[in-house]
Parts: sequence; C-alpha cells; structure tokens
Amino acid sequence: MFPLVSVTLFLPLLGAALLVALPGVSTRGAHALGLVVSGLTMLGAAGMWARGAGAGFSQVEEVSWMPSLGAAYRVGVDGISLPLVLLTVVLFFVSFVFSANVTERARSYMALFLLLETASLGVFVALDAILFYVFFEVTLVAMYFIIADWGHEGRQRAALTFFLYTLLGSLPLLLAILGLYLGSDPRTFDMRAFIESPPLAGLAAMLAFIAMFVTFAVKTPIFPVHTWLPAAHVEAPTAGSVILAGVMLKLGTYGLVRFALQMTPDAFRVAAPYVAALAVFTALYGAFVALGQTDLKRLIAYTSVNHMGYVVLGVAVAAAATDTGVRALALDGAVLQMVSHGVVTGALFLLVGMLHDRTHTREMGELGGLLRIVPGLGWLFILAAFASLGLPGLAHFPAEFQVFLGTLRVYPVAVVAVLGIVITAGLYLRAIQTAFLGKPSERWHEMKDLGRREILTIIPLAILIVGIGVAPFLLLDVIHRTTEAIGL
Amino acid sequence: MTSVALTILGPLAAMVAILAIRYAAPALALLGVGAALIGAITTLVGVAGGARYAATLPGLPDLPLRLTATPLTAVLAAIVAVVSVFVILYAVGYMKEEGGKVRFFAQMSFFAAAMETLVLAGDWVLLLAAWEMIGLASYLLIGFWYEEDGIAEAATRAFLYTRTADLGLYLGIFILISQAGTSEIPRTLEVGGSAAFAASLLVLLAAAGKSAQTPLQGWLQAAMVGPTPVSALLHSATLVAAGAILLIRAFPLFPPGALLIMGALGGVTVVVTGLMAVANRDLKRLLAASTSSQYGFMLLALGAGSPVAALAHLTVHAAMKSALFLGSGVFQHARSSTEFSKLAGIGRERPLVFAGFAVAGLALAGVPPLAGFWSKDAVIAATYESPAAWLLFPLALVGTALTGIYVARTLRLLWKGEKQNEPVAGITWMGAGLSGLVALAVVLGFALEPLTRLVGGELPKDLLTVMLGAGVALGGLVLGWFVSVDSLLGPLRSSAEKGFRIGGGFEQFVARPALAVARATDTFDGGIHRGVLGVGRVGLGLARVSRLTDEKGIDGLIFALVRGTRSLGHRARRLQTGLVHKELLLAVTGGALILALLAIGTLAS
Amino acid sequence: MLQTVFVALFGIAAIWFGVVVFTTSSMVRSALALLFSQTAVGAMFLAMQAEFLGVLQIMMMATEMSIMAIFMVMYMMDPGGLMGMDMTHQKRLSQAAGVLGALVVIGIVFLAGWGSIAGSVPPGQQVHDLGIELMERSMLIFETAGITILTAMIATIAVALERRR
Amino acid sequence: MATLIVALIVGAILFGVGLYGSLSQTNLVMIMMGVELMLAGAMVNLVAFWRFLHPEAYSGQMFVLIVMTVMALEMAVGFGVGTARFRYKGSVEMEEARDLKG
Amino acid sequence: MITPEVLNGTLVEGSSRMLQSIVLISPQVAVLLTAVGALSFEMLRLPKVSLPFTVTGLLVATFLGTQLVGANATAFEGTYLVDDLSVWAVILLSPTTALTAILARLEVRDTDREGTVYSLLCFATVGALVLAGAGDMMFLVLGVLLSSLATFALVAYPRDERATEAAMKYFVFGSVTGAVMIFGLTYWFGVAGSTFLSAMERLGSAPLAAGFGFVAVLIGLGYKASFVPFHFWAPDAYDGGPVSVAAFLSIVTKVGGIFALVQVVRYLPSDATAWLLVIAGVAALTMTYGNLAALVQDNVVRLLAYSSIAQSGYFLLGVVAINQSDLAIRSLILFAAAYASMNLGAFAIVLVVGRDLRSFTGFGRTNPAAGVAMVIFLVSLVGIPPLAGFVGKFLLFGAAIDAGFTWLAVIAILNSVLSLGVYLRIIIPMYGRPKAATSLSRTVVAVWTVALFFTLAIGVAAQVLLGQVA
Repeated sequence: MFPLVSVTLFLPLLGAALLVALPGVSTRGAHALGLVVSGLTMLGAAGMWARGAGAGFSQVEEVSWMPSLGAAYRVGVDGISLPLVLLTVVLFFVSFVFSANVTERARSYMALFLLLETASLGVFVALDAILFYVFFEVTLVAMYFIIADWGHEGRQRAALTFFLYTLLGSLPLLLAILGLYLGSDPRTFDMRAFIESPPLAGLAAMLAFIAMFVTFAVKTPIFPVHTWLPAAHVEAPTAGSVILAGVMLKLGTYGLVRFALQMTPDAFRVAAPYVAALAVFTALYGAFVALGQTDLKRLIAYTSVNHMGYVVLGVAVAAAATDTGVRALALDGAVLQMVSHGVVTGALFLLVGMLHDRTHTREMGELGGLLRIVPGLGWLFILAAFASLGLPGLAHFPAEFQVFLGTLRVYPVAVVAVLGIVITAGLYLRAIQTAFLGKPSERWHEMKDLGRREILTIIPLAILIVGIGVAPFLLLDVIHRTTEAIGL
Repeated sequence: MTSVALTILGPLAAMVAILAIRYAAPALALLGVGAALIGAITTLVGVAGGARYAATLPGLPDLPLRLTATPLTAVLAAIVAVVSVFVILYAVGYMKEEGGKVRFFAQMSFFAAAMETLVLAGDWVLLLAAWEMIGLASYLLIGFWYEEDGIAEAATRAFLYTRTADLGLYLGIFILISQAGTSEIPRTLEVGGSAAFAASLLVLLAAAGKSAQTPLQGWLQAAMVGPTPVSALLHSATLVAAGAILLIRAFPLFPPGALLIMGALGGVTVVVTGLMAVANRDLKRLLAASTSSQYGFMLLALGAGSPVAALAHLTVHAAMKSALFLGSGVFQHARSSTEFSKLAGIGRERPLVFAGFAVAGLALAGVPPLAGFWSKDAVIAATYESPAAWLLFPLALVGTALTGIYVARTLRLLWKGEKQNEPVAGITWMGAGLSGLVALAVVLGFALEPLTRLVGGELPKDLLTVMLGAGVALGGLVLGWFVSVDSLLGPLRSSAEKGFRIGGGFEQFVARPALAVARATDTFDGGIHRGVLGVGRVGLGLARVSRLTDEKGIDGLIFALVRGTRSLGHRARRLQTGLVHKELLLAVTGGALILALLAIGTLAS
Repeated sequence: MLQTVFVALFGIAAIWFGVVVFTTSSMVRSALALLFSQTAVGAMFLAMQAEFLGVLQIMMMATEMSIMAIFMVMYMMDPGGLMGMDMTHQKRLSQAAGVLGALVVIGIVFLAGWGSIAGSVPPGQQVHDLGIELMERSMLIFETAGITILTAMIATIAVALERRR
Repeated sequence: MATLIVALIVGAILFGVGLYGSLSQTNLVMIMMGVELMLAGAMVNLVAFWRFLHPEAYSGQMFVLIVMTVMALEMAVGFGVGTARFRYKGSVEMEEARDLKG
Repeated sequence: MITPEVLNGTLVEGSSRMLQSIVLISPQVAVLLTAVGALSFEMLRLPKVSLPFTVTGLLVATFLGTQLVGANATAFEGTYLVDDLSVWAVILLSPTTALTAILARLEVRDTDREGTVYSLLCFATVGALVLAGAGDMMFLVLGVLLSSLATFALVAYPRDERATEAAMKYFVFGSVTGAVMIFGLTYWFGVAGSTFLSAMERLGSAPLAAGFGFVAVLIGLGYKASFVPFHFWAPDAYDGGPVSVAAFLSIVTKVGGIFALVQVVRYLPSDATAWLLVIAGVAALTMTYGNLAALVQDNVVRLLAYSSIAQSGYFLLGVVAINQSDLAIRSLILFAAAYASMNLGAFAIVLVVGRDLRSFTGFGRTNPAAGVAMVIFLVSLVGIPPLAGFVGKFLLFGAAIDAGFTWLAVIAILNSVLSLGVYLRIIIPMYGRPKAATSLSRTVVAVWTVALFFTLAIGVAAQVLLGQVA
C-alpha cells in the first residue's frame, strides 16, 4: 500500500533540497515553496490520521538498510506518536505562514526549517534506534544554525550553549542504544523488539535507563539541566522559538515515554519516586522563576519548564502505577499535555513575537494598556494565557486534570504540584495586567492591530486551543487505545 | 432533554451571535437569556411531573461529562434564569450610554450559560469546568472598565482569591473520584470515612472562597468596582451562590463534624460581615458585605442540617439582593457615585425607585409578610432545632439584628438630604428590571412552600422562632433608623471603614469581641492577600535568586569546561618540542612505562 | 666449554669497540671502532658455528664501514677530531636510558626459562638448509627483501640528487 | 646453557650502547651508528637463539639476513636523506632541525 | 574469472602450490608492477604517461582484489595471509593511492623526476599491503621498512629546508623505533622457535620475554600508525612534506600498520588480558592527546595530522575487541573505508585552499560546493550521523562495549565531542566574510567528489560493505 508515512516524512526534505538546488529562487518564491511543501505535509499527516493508529504500531513501513547488523529503515505510528506528528505539521505550517516577513537569506531559512520538519517528524515516526538517533541529532544541528544566524543580539552564545548542552546530552542515549542493541539476542535495532521483550535487566537496565533519562532530561528540560531553554528562546527568531517550544521539547518527553518507559520498564519503576520528586520540583521551580521574570519571552519559556514538569510527573506516575487503569490515565494526561503545550505555547510565542515586531521590546514594564490599542492581539493573548494557566474548557485542563488525578492515586504527596496552577495563574494575570490592562502610554498609540498574515497564523492555533479544551476525546480516544495496551 | 439543552445553549448561542454580528447586542442577549428561562421553566415543570432527564457527553476516557435535571438542579436553574432575565433587562438601560456593549452582553451571556452548566452539571469534571468558567467571566466583567486604574488590580485579586480557593475543589474532586472510581456526583457522595471528611473540608474551602465567607470575603468588596448589573447578577445572586449551591448539592457527603465547622464558619461570617455592612460608607460595598452575611446564613442553615432552608433563603436572597443592587445602580447613575455622602436625599428624588429599594430592603431584613421573612425564619428555626443550637441560634439572631440595622441605616441615609434631580437615561428599562425583581421579592415568600415540597424536604417551622425572628428584625430596623452609627459603633466606626470594615453595634456588649474578631480577620485577610501576592513576592525573591543561579551557575560551568580543554591543548602542544632526540627520549620512556605496566599486569593476574 | 670462552671474548671486544664509537671525539676513529665491533660480532657468529653468517657479516661490515667513514668526512665539521668537540646532548638522560634498557633485557634473559638447549648443530648441513629455507618457506620474504632494496635505491637517488630545474 | 646466556647478555649490552648512542649524539651519522649497534645486538640474539634453542629452525638465520639488509638499507637511505639535508641546510645536526614544532 | 571457488577447484590440481600462492597475491604483484612501470616511463622521458599508468595499474590491482573477497587462505606456506584484512586492505588502499597520486600531480606537476613520486607511492603501498597481510615476523619488519623508506624520500621531495628537516627527523624516528622492534622480535623468535605470528600462541611459556617482544612490536607499529607516545614524527612529517604525501601517510601506511597490529593481536595467547588493557590505554591516550593538540593548531595540515592521530586511537577500539566480538573485524574495515574517504577529501581541499587557517575564511561562500563537501568531510570525521564516520565509529563503539571495554567507548564518545570543537574551528570561519576566491582545478574537484561520494555512500549503504565481510 502507498507508503504514506515515508512520503510525508521526506516531503519537507525534498522541499529543502529543491530550495538548495535552485539558487535563483526569489524570497517570495522561497516562502511560497515552503508554504506549499508544509501544506502538503499537513495533508499527508491528515491522511495518516485518517488511517488511524491501533493499540500497537500501525502503518509500519520497512526497508532493509544493514541486515547483518539488524538496522533497517523502519517507520510507523501508534497512539502516542500520531498526535505529536499532527502537532508538528500544524506548528510548522503556522510558523511558515508567520515567517513570511523574514527577508534576509530567506532561502536558507526556509531550507533549514524544512530540514528541521523532516527531522522532527523522523524522531516521532522512527521505529529503528539508529534512525531515531540520526533524526534526533539532525534536529539539533538544524536548530543551531537557525538560532545562530537569525537570532537576536546574544544569539551566538545562546546557540552555542544550546548546541553543547543537547549534544553532550544526546551522547548517553547513543550508549544506551548500543547497550540495548548488544543486549537483544537476535542482535537488532528494532524498537518494537526492544519494547516487546526489554533486552536489558538488573544493573545494565538501570544504567541504560539513567543514560536515557539524562539525555531526555536535557531535552525536556528538567531542573538542573534546563538553563539552555530560556537563553535559546530569548535569542531564537519567533518562528524558531515556536518550533523549539512546540516540537523540540516533545522530542525529550516522547523519548522518555518510548525509550525509558517502554524499553526499561522495571528500571523506571524503581526510579519512579525520584523522577516524580524531580518533576514536581521542576514544575514548582519553573513556576516560581517564571513569576520572577519581567521579560515576556523568558516568562513563557519558564512556564514551558513548568508544563514539561507535569508531563514528566505523568510519565513517572505511569511507570510506578501497578493497575493499568491509572497508568493509562496518567499517560493519556502526559501525551495530551505535550500536544496542548505545543499549541498553547506556540500561540503565546507567536503573539509575543508579533508584540516584539511592533514594540521591539519584551519587557512587560515598558508595555501598558495595549488591550485598548491592539484588541485583537490583546484578547488572543488573554485566551492563550488563560489556556496556559489551565483554565477548564481550554487546552491544558483535561491533560493536567488527568495527570493530577493519576498522581493522587499513586503518589498522594506529589499532588502538591497543583500549587503550580495558582502560581502560573498569578504570573499570567500579572503579565496581562501590566502589559495589556491599565492606561495605554502614548508611545504605543500608533500601533496597528493584527495584519492578515498574523491573523492567518494565530487563528488556527486559537481554534485548536479551544477545540482540545472542549472536545479532548477526539485526541484522547486515539491516545487511550495505545496507553491502555501498554502492559509494563 | 431538549429543554435542558436549551437552558444552556440559549445564552451560549446568544454570545456567539453577539460576537459574530456585533450589532444589537442587548436584544440578542435578552433573547438568549429568555430562551434559557423558557428552557428552565419547562425543565422545572417536567421535573415536577416526575421526569428525570440525564445526558452524557463524551469527555475524558471513562470520565464522561453528564447533565442531570433533578428537582434540586431544576429549581436552581430556574432561579438563575429568572434573575438573569431581569438583570439583563435592567442592563439594557444601564448600558445605554456606556461603550463596549458587545463585549459586555457577550460576557454576560457567556456567564449565564456557564452558570446554567454549573447548576445542571451531573459530574464533577463538568462542574469544575463551569466553576472556573464563571470565575473567568467574573474576572472579565469586574475588569470591564480596565482603563481606570485600580480596576485591573481588583479583577486580578478576585480571580486569584477564587483560584486559590478552587484548589480545594480540585483536591476534593480528585479524592472523591479516586475513592468512588467514577466522576458521577451522586455516586461519589456515598464515599465515607476520613476521605469524605477531607473532601468535604476541601469543598467547604472552595465554597467559602466563592461565596466570600470570612476570611475570604476581601475580594467581593473589591469586585464592586465592576458595572452594577454585574454586581447584581454575579456578585449577589449567581456566582457567589455557586459556593452555596455546591454545598447544598454535596450535602450528603458532609459528616456531622464538618457540618458543625460549616455552621460555625457561616455564623462567624454573618456577624463579621454584618458589622462591616453596618459601618460601611459606600452603598455597593455595604450590599457586598450584606451578601457575604446572607450567605453566612445559608451556611448556618446547612450547618444546622437543613439544606432545604438554605435553598429557600438562597432563592429569596437572589431576588432581594439583585433588586437592591439594581436600585443602587439607578442611584449611581443619578449621582455618578455610590458614596452615602453623595447619595443623600436620592430617595426623595427618585420616590418610585426608592420605594422598590425599600421594599426589597425590608424583605431582606425579614419583615413579614415579605419573602425574606419566611426564608430567614426557616433558617432561624433550623438553627434552633439543630443539635449545635447553642452556637448557631444566637449567631443567627445577632445576624438578623445586624441585617435590620444596616437596612434601616441605608434607607435613612438615602432618604434625608435635598434632591438634585439629574436625568437618568434608560430609566424605563432599568425600572422594568427592578420592579420585576421587587415583585418577586414580595411574592416569592408564598412560593417557598410548594418549592420545598418539590425538592422533597420540608421547611422547619417553629412558632417561637417566628415571633423571635420578627421581633429582632423590627428591633434592628428601629435601631438602624433612629440611632446614628457613631453611637452604635463608637470606637469601631473610624477603624471599621478604613480596613476593618466592621461596624459598631452594641457598644459594650458587641464591640470588644467583634473588634478582636475583626482585627483577626483583617490581619488574616491582609495575610491572605499578601499570602496570595506574597507568594509572588516570596517567589520574586526566590525567583530572583534562582534566576541568578541560572545565569551564573550552570552556564558558567559549560564555558569553564571549554577554557579548560583549550589550556590542556596548549600543554599537549608544548610537549611537541620539534627536537627529534627529545621526542625519541619521550617515545622510549613511553615504551618503558608500557612495559612496566605490562609486567605489573601479568604478575598481578 | 671452549666455545663459551671464545663467544665471551669476542662479545667483550664487540662491546668495548661499541663504547669507543661514542666516546672518541674523532669521526674516523669512531667509524673504525664500529668496523671492529661489527667484525667481532661476525667472529662471535663463527664461534657459534654459524659459519655462513659469520663470514657474510665480516665481509659486509668491512665495506659498509668504509663507506660510512667517507660520508662522515663529508658531513662532519671536524673529522679529524682535533678540537675534541663533544657532539652530544642530553647526555645523562640517554645514559640512563641505555643502561636501563640493557638491564631490563638482561633481567629478562635471566628470568625467562629458555627451555632445552640443543647439543650441537649438524655439520656441513647449514648452508644447504638455509638455501632450502630461503627458497621454500621464506620465498616471499626473500622477494620482499629484494623489493625493499630496490625501493631503497630509488628513494636514495630521488632524495639525494640535485634538482635539475 | 652458559654460552646462550653470555651471548644474550652481549646482545643486550650492545643494544644498550646503541640506544645510548642514538639518543645522545647530535649528528645524524652518529645516530645511524647507534642504530647499527642495536641491530648488531639483535643479530647476536638471533644467532644465539638459533644455535642453542632451535638449530633446525632456519627462519632464524633468514631473520639475520633480513636484519643485515635492514642495516644496509637504513644506512643507504640515511645517507641519502643526510645528503639532501646537508645540501639545503649545511648541517645534519639534530640541534638545528627545530623549525617544525608545536 | 578468478574466483576462490575456481581457484580451489581447477587450478590446484593443475599446478604446484606456488602458482596458487602467486594468484592469491596477484593484487600485490599488480601494485608492484605499476610501481616499476611508473619508474620505467620516467626513465623513457615520458613523465606525462606515468600518472595515467599508475592509476590504471592500481585500479587493476583493486579489481583483482575484489575477485579475492571472501577468500581465507595463506600463501607461501603461511607466511602471508590472504584473509578479510589483507584483501580489503588492497581494495581500500589501492584506490586511495591512485587518488593521492592524482593529488600529488598538482604539487609535482613539472618538477623533475615526477615519475619517481608515483612509483615511490606504489612501493609504499606495497609495503602497507605487506604489513596488512603479515603472517610472519619478518614481514612486519620488511613492511615497516619498505613503506618508511619510500615515504622518507616522498617527504623530502619538495627539497627545501622544511622538507629535508621533516624527512631527517622522520628517518631518525623510524630507524630507532625499527631497531627496537627488531630487537624485541628476536626474543619472540627465541621463545616461540618460529617466526610465524600464528606461533605466538606458545608465548605463554615465557611471559616476560613475550611481554617485552609485544611492547617492542607495539613501539614499531605504534610509530607506523602514529599512536601516542610514538607519534612525534607525524605532525612534522605531514607539515614538512607535500600535502598529498601527508594524506598518503595518514591513510595508507597508517591502515597498513593497524591491520598488522590486528594480525599480531589476533594470535596473542588468550590469557594475556593485560596486553589488551595496555592497548586500550594507548587508545585512550592517543584519542585524547590527538584531539587536545588539534584543538589549538592554526596550521590546518598539522591540525589534520593530530586529528588523524586521534582517529588511529579510534581504530584501536576495534583492535582491542578482536577476539571477543565478531563486530571487530567488520567495524575495523568499515571505519578504514570511511576514514580513508573522509580524510582524503579533507586533505584534498586543504591542499588547494592552503595551510593557514585564515586562508579558509569565506571559503564556504566563494566555493559553495567545495565548502559543503568540506563541511561533510569534517562533520563525518566527528561522527555525526548519517555519514560514513558515524557508522564506522558506531560499530567500533559497539565492538568495544561487546568486548567489555565500555569505559573506553565512553572516552571515545567524549573525544568525538571534543573533535567537534576541533573541526568547528575550520567550519565556522569558512562561512565568515569571503576574501579572495580560490580557484579549484578540475583534478581536485574530481578527487573530492569521489571522496564525497564514498563518504555518503558508506554512510548510507554500509550494508554493501558489511555484507561482504564474513
């Protein structure tokens, strides 16, 4: 049957190759091409969604690459990866629409983004450990160049920190994959084989788990290895930080579920209390630091740390849960949180980007009373902010509800993380109050509201935010089918 | 079942229409709320006829969302619908010259829909969702005139207060669902033992937050900066009632210990906020304090063990208090302020409105045969018959007295002084809304009987309490009218307005304990306020510290690493002298070292 | 027993001349010392009944050392050794290395168990057997040695010749 | 048995002297002499091993021949490189050869 | 078509074992004849013809090599092994020499005795092939000697002060270490009684002498494959001599030396675990020293010299795991292929751009294609997927971990991160402000295109290689 997954995966790469190949393309042409390609990829992803994902891995496509080593090109999706694929294609399409105003070196900008799209999709659909690692590294390289070339003032240092952090972080994963490979008796890199019969046990499994956890902790990020996130976000171009927050953080959490949880289940179960404690601390820490921020972008970056803390809490609870019901509940919450965080934080970064285009500052103090002047942008920011603080009826509530419900059942004391909701509420309201409400200072009088391009970018995300909040079952049915079947 | 759907979807559709068409907002809003009323009435009739509607919507996996129409919820839905209609009617007039009609009516319709969902919700998740939605609506509506300074701060404070208290609801729900395994409210209430006690206390915390009981009543005072229809609808009849509604619906869950705590909390609130009302200089803030106090009554009734009395008082209070607020709205328009000093003599100027205002006030004070008397009497009777009568009954009496005092004082202040008759635009619409509610305040007393029978439970009646209640109410009124506040409160007065917001009452007998209680609550109130924002300040401190560690600590590490390797590189390079003989010597010594290692290795193994 | 005496004698001669090579200040004298040292080594071969190797060694070394002397004259500033120049550097370190190296090897010689000692060597048979070894077992080795000699010739010429243009 | 030990000791000492020579001398030719001595030591070892331990294994003698070739070729190419060096630098001293370093 | 089956089938009855042996070493003979042919064309005053002849000769040798894939026999009574290692050495090293010869042409185009360069290159390759298939001690000595002698002359070829100094130092270093190796080997002969490397299993009887012999061999081959602490000659020789010779030294003779070490380690007595630990120690030292020293170089050729020293450290990962993990041989051969292609490409571009790091500024912008190729070579040297370097290193790490040297694999991984820092110092200025545009001659473009093709092909189609190796 038609290899839809592979086609969708390599379509952006084809676009990037096309852009590199014909240097004569004008800026507008490059934007148009980027849009068309990412649009087609979105169609492909919709096709994949239509085909649906069963309990295990479905739509699997396999081409032998190194049979004598057991490495092959294997791609496929399941309930956990399919929603993330959808999230990726949507966010990329939206950021392509948004970055229509990028003028300098637009061609290579588009090519890098298309490459990044293929790499991120690759990570979610890869079923072969080497392929997963290859795409994992390529996302890193692409993002480095995006930040380094199109970022703001301190971009070089931020890009370098980002690169060194995640590269050093990704090496333990390489060791873990090798460990798994050498542990599996018919020597193979097939992740499905790792999941069905976890190859390692005892100390080796624990070592592999720790290695994997370090890599994904850097990528998620989790406290103490999270300092690259705010620096990278503040310096990255708007579209870059939308992708960085929307998609790249999910690589870490997706890896945590796919590798740490499914491939070394008993090791994770032993380490679950510590991971849960760290997750709760990260969540609260993220919220507190966000409260201390005056720069809007850093504020949102730290709230991402908070939200990712909830995801890791969900996964840790799932690992520790004995009965499948609670495990499914916590995992559903974690996966849905990933998707909704992608949409909400993506929208927030876009809005802050639009604000930055107009005011060239991200300091809340300097802004004031903007709701009167730019009502469109203002109200959308309020919608996204309320979604981010977990207001029911919007994207984050169903996910956080499930995570906390699951947490209460397994680690009652860990539910102190709920305090995070109030702190986030406090910081967002303070942000809205200082930036949007109150008397508008005359500096911003001539500011004009959202342009057509900006509306086209933000409206789909707003619809998604309300959609996921009101009707989470559309996503949850698919996710639940897989999380139910995960028998650890 | 369509009627239940209509009650919710009516206002929701109106909201969408208003936002879409952005024209004729008031009409559309009225239409929406009217549809809700029709839906609620038909549901009520249906339910009265014995029908029970239930609908399940797909929600979270194995936690579906449910809507139920039981007698209790149907009655509540009807109350909300009725009050909404009248307030929206009034708001049409109130907002005539005001800008932002589209935003206002859209948010009001949104609120109505959310309130109906909360009332009709059959499972905890939907209830929690609606609970937070009305919090959002209150935030938006309080902050309607967000340009004026102070309003945004008040809206934020209101939302944060309720949000912090809502944590209690979150935790309570988690406990209930995990114990009962399902999110269906009736089934979760049979959960017993310590879980039930913990859950009930948590639910009580959330309800106290929403219904502005002490110590969480600070936000309601601040919320008065919103437009008056908002205060009328949200901050008197519906939103603040959500706390009481939640407690009434979750009543079976409460073990006796929790009931006592609830009753005590209610009683304390009645007295404290009553004192505040008495000493208040601003009409709307007075009415806000009185709202907290009246909800204290309902908690008293619940604590006394008769949810039906609480329901009755809730119903009646909704009508009376929104009427009073609507009246104050008219006065506000006339004198463009709600300070008593500015409102002197407005009574004479607007005799008709003042008459309605007075009737509603008297009903509130519990003057027979108005509606307030019946419900207040039921509450006093309930506290009298309850096992904890020794605590609850005296508090109820003092509360009634205080109510009498501040109603009378308000009327007196509004009546004396000469009139300056400025025109008030849209008086006809406002009049219509106001008169409807006043009529209700009068008539509703008689409707209580059939209502309680419908809900299945019967109003406690006791001749002694009836006489005593009426007597105390009249005494309060007389005191309020003739004795000036200074003589009533004495030393309390000055400090009361500023922060204590606590009135005097009987000098010796009441002052000292009230003052102590007031000071305690105020510091507590300030503490909570600082607590909520303090978390931020503490957080800020912590945040600033953690932000510093971020930049200095961990990033520094990475670049120190880079510098370290470079210096190692230079040292390695110096080894490369370029002189062959030195290099040869190094090579030979290297070989000798390897040989030595090897020798040790082979000998050791 | 006689054999041990002869081997020891020639050994000492070889070592002594070896040391002289590096201690004399004159190049020519050190070249001659090396010549005698190598011939002493050849004599040791003869003493150990490896006649073919011994003769070969002596003849080869005679020619080789004379060539070395000629080159030394070309390259050295003071071939005659008149000024008594000491052309050494890092003296003590290399002494230590040399002595240490020798001691280590001697240690190994004593400690290692060398297994059974062969009594005597079949007379008159050596050259024939060496030829067989050369032609059969180590055929490719011999060829490769030949090729190495060829490469050495080409390399030396390529390196040493003046650049025409 | 004694002769073998004596021969091996001679070989070892020759190796030692050769090593000392090649490390301590500044002149290329002297270093080559050192190498010659080391190789001579190796040859003594080989002949001793052949004679006393494995008389029938003629590969030992073959090895001696190979070592002789190595001695000869080392000297040949050594002088070749020395000549080139002498032509372009005027000396074959190790001390002068220090331009390439680091 | 000479296939192994045909060999064993018909030919053996017909002729003596000698003929069969000669057929087995036909590729080596072909390289030898090419060398001689190149020289003869020089003598006939036809220098223009000698390069094409050399290249065709080498390609013929490669073709002969491909016929022998999968053969596992010994030629000349076991002295020379024709197994995976030596056959693949032919298949990998001959084309590399051909490409290096083409590169050398740029540097030696119209100087006199141009033909000798190509013939010396071929002779050195013969030396390397002899080393790769060494079954006898003497081949170790002859292999080291043969390749060293040829390359002394090549390094001295430019005949200026720097080149002769480099050649002299290289000669002294080579002869001393060669002498030490020979001295050590005598003890192996003494203990084992035969010069066959396979006879070294009997070394267990005298562990001390065997140990001394092993260290000596390690010194000799260490010099050849430039392990630390025997690498001191390499940077000066690469820098002094022509860049093409540096490329040759860093690939052909190094791979020959390492394959020789494999042939030695393969037959070591099984209880000699300490010897493997020693090699692992040397590996860790070589990798770290190589990368650290490369981090601070400004001369690109010296930088690549140190990076090639570091890469030989990675080779040792495979050598250490030779008897424990079946992955070892395959990883060594694959990494050799990957290393040859990416290193050659890098040297080709450095040849054109110039020795100084500053001459690289803006190169990526003025020559985009060559710039991208250089980035790919360097990134592949680091081991970033999906290029050849990654696959090779990945297998090496796998082999090391399989053989229980996990700590060595961790050091190797940390070193590959360190090497990223090294290569970024070249890549980053390449995309700085462009200065003068460097013109690329057609030959260099041809060379790095071939190298680029192999770097990408090996990365993606590693299976083709892996399938062949047993």
